[in-house]
Amino acid sequence: MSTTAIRIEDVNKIYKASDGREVQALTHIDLNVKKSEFISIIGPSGCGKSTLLRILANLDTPSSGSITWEKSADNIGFVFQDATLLPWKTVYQNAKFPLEVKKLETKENMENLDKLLELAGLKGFEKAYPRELSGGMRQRVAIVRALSYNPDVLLMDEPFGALDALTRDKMGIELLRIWTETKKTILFVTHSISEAAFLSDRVIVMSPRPGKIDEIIDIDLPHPRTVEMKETIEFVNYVKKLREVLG
Amino acid sequence: MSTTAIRIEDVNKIYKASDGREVQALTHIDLNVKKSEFISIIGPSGCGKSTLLRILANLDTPSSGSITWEKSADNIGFVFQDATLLPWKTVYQNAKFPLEVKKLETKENMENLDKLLELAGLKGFEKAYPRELSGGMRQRVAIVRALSYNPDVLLMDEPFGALDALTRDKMGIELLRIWTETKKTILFVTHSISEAAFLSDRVIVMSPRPGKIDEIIDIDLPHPRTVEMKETIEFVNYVKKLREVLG
Amino acid sequence: ACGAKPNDTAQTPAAGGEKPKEIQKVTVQMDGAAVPYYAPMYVAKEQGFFKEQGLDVDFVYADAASIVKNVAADNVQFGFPNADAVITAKSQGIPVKVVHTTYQRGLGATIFKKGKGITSPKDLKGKTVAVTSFGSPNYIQLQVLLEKNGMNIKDVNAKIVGTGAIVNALVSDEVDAITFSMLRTVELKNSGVDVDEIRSDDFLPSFGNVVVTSDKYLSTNKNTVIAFNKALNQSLDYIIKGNVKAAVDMSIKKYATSSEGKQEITEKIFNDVFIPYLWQSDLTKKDGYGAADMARWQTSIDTQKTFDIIKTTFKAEDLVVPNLK
Amino acid sequence: MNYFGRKSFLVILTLLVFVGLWQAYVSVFHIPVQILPGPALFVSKFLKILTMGDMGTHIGITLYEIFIGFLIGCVLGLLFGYLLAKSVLLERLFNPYIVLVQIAPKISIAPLFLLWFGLGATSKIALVILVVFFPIMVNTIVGIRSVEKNMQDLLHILKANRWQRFWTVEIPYSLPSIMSGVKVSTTYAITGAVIGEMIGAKAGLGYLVILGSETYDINMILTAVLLLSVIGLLLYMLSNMLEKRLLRWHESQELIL
Amino acid sequence: MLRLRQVGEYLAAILFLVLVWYVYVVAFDVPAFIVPLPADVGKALIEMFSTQDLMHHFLVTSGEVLAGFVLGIVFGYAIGYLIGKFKFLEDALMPYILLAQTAPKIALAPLFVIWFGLGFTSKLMLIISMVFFPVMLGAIFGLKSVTYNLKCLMQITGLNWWQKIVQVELPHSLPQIFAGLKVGMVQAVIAAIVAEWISGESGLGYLLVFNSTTYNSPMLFASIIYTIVVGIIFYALISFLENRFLFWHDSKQMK
Ligand SMILES: Nc1ncnc2c1ncn2[C@@H]1O[C@H](COP(=O)(O)OP(=O)(O)OP(=O)(O)O)[C@@H](O)[C@H]1O
Ligand SMILES: Nc1ncnc2c1ncn2[C@@H]1O[C@H](COP(=O)(O)OP(=O)(O)OP(=O)(O)O)[C@@H](O)[C@H]1O
Ligand SMILES: Cc1ncc(C[n+]2csc(CCO)c2C)c(N)n1
Ligand SMILES: [Mg+2]
Ligand SMILES: [Mg+2]
Repeated sequence: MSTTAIRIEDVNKIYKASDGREVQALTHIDLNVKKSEFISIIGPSGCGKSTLLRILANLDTPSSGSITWEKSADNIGFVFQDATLLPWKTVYQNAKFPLEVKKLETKENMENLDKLLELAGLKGFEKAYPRELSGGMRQRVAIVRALSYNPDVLLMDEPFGALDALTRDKMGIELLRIWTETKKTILFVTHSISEAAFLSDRVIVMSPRPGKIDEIIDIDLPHPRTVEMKETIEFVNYVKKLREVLG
Repeated sequence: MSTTAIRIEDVNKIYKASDGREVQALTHIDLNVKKSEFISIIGPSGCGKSTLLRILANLDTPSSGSITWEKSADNIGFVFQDATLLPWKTVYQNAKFPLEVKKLETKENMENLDKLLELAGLKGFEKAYPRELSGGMRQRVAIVRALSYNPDVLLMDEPFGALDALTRDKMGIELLRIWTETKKTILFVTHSISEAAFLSDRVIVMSPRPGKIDEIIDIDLPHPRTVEMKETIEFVNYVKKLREVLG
Repeated sequence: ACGAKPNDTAQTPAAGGEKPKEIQKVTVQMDGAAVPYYAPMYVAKEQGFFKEQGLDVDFVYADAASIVKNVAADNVQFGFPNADAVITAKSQGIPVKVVHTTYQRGLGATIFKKGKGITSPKDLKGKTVAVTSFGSPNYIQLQVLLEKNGMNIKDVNAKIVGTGAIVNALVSDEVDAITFSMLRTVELKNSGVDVDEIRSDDFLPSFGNVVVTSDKYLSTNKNTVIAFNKALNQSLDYIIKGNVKAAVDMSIKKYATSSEGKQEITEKIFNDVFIPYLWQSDLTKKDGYGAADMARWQTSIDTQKTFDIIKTTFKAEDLVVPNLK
Repeated sequence: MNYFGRKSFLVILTLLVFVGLWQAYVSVFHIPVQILPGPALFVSKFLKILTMGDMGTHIGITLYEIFIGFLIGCVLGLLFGYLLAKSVLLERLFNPYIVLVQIAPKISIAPLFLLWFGLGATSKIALVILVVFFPIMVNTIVGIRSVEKNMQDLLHILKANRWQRFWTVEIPYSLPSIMSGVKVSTTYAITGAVIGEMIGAKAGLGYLVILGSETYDINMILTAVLLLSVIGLLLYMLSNMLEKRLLRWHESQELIL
Repeated sequence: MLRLRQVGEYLAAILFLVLVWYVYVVAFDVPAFIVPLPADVGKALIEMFSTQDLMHHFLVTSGEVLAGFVLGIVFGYAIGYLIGKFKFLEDALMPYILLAQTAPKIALAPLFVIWFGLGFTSKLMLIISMVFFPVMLGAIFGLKSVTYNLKCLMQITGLNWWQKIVQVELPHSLPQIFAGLKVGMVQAVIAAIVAEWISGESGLGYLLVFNSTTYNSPMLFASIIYTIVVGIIFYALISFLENRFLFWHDSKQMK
């Protein structure tokens, strides 16, 4: 269970802004992501979280350093910071889109899709168009879409950002369940410290200008996690510790 | 201090979706918003928070019911759920945009703008274009923009959604300071229960399908609020109560 | 040299001396569009004169300069442009030959509205006169006209108005006179515009439409050319010998359908202008239709040189092949 | 009145106002019929010319040239637009030629087309293709390049193949832009065919324009032009219908506030 | 620097074209009256350039195109804006605007001369009529594609109509308008040439007719090339403005 899934070695990213300024978005990032690990990334706005995820997904190239995928970088899922839905497709069509593209419209997958939509509270809205959805609903469609094809690795950029506390908790627990069942490797950017502590095996704390990893904190809470654990002293201590590291 | 700023009487909103379904987004909304009051609105995703704010801002019309503005609905500020920046303008130009439009580029306002940008942690990024910003940074520009012209009423739709916990706290306190100094009326949609309790005079709890007001809870904490208050028993009780009402 | 050659059969050399046995498809490209004035061509086809000569003739239309180029490029076998355009082309080394001087005289005329105080060439002084281009034969005609009357081009206000608009410029009083085709005079009169003309041919010998073919085609298909001329002459003879009405009616019915209702005026023009003045001359009485007055041709060529329209002069014999029968 | 009633009313009203102004202009300023016929005269001439024996041939030939040329031009424009939008190398390689050919005033190279492609329909179709191609291509490039960055990333993540990208995202995203190119092209297609026919032909509406010019028959010119406009309008409406069908989702279909 | 590279690419492309042209003429023995040799056209180009005359014709045509272009843009945007804003105008006018637009203006050129006189006006009208439509479509399209959120922002911020245009709607329409301008520009040059062809004593269109009717092939080709040069100048101008104003657009983000 502790084989490496992704090896990130001394990754740097420098953006050249239009006015000539250089922005050091990432500096000396070293990280081994283990297979089936749930990693959360937290850190202040602009510290390079999105940049790191984008580089891992090969959507952007690092200025220097290397990314090694142990198996293959092929079957990954990505949830963007904003939903990024196709405006001319309905909720259902948007969610099904990857299955269509990948020609994976098996009976099993379609049933799974229905289940996911149900879990995300989108039942009854299958035929709605994105512009007819609330912000949170749009984001839930994007999450269902990323889960629909059961990718090995999930990269999620603030997937729960537009969700209310309750839905957020529910979706978190659901994500954990899926993770336990399917042994996915998950990298999860969030702004919520307690969410990070609750969901992950490890929390990576980043700080900005230049964007770097400040600390990596192992969360040694047992699985499966339950809502009650949030009341335990260990959990509260983890949260406290993370808050301290953050600033 | 307790004159009415906005009177909302039996407002209903029914959307007709493209597939013919009718969505009851708001039903029997009654609310008196007092002048210089800070009201937070919480509720699950899709319960009509954005819709209510949009109707107040006259961006949408209610299907029935009436909205009465005591003074005038003219000088309002709105922060959208997504930043909605003009891609061809820099951070500074986007932030300055309302001042330019309203021909309010006085020395005082410009200095104030600089201060706001500084407070929002955008110093050094004035010349950057939206596409060169992180998600949180974009949203901070939008907040600065809404504050730049010192509107009487501020309608904010999850303004801190894309912000990390620390920045979020900081911006919250800043918003409170501005509110105390300038006596604005603020309607604030948020997903964070503790944020709602910490910032507001009253918290409106909504529930979906059909979207309605479940309860209105007065927060009787003294002003000015300080971070330490979050540790007080009263505060924790308010949070607990809100969580209960939410379900 | 060019992509499409519509009539490949035309390339097959006919056996010398003998009438070609099989029917040859040829295309003749004519100036402008289908008007009843091209009756000799239409009659030759409809009365079967072309067919008797073993020809199946097709008609297409374009402006004179394009016609000459298409003929030289073998896109079409025959052309029926204005002689002045052919002279200009020849001076630029374009390998074409005139094989039938169909119109014995020039069509050019300076046309003006009556009541504008113009009665004789002298009255043109100070007036605005339009020509289609500074490179056009009309322009030479105007210059010669003025010089023969003791003036020069500076004495009038010469304007350029393209073929498509020049007559309308006269009608709408944008200009006082135009130097253009004399056929317009009759048409304008007929449509109620009171105009008069000074014919250019009286000062400067020229020719209207003539049959041209390329050097190459003439040398390889001489018999076809002769056959074409024979049919055309037969047709001219048929019309002149009492069949004007039939020719006009048929042409309008089958070809120039847009001239419907103009049968009468066209007949009048044929009787007044084409038969006595254009298709026949003293020379044709002697040598037959399409005969070439080489001296007149030479004068025409030399005048173009004199007025600098063409850079080099050449012998009429190099362009015109007389008596191809 | 319902929407369509109101719309028809406005359209007819505009027509009446226009005809009224036309008649007034002609009568008040005593405009000669050779310069501008009055509306009544024009209509009677129009009907007469329309019932002329070979009118069907003229319209048919022009329609044929326009349709074939338009179709081929659209396909080529889309194809090249796509290739050039996707490949910076191809764009750099081909752009100079495309720009040069495009900028060259078609009217001056049209005679060459007739010399090269002969006097039949082929040369006119070639001209139509030439003029239709560029607007479609330019608009396709603009459209495809303006696919949201995030959406491009999503496709990358999903390992969508070229065809899937093209069909499921790039085409829908660029449709508004492509369709405005198509609309512009409909009018240019007409111009292309007409230029070709004006330069050398024996039939077609462009030929009728020349015939009208040669016989100083302004009614013939106006008739040919009006018929051409109607063909253009039909083509345009066809593209519009297509657009409406294809773009139901687009925000421009929503009511403006 | 980038400019320089682009100029280099264009020069290379032109050189290649000339080579193909030369090989074609020589290999197929094409007569000069159809396609003259590049060298002869080169001579004609230089000859025309070295006489004062060319500059005059060149400037006349460019001036007409520029004037018609500017007016066409102004009218096109104004009408497009009104139609985009007022539904009843769209309903009442659109069918006729479309009809007028699809009318082949080239065929109407002789009538334009009759209606608007032999002078500058008829030329200007012809050019305007060509540029007008693509710009108008761009304006309408841009207006309609302003996103819902942006419309809200405009209303909240309280923009007046002029500010809406300048601050949001026009910038938003620019990608479309520039696409339209690139197409319209070509049409404008054609219009100028046709207009000069029909009436006029100067301009490149006049040179075209003159050299065509006098069968001066090298000069004719040289005239065509000069018309292309006018086109290139305007195209470059538009591209320059496009890069200047559209730097922010997604379509410019590819390296
Ligand atoms: N234009 C529209 N057409 C049809 N239905 C709509 C439209 N806009 C919103 N709705 C529906 O109205 C309901 C309320 O939407 P609203 O955006 O107000 O929710 P919200 O409380 O802001 O949710 P969130 O927290 O997710 O942003 C939702 O069920 C949504 O599907
Ligand atoms: N295309 C770009 N050009 C220039 N600078 C950029 C670009 N993209 C990102 N940056 C800069 O890189 C830094 C890191 O951005 P990134 O989006 O990774 O932050 P983040 O951690 O995701 O922030 P947030 O929580 O606000 O989303 C920021 O300072 C941003 O301004
Ligand atoms: C664009 C254009 N060019 C030439 C002609 C035809 N044309 C050339 S000379 C002349 C007068 C002699 O009859 C005519 C009619 C045309 N119609 N349209
Ligand atoms: Mg981010
Ligand atoms: Mg909302």
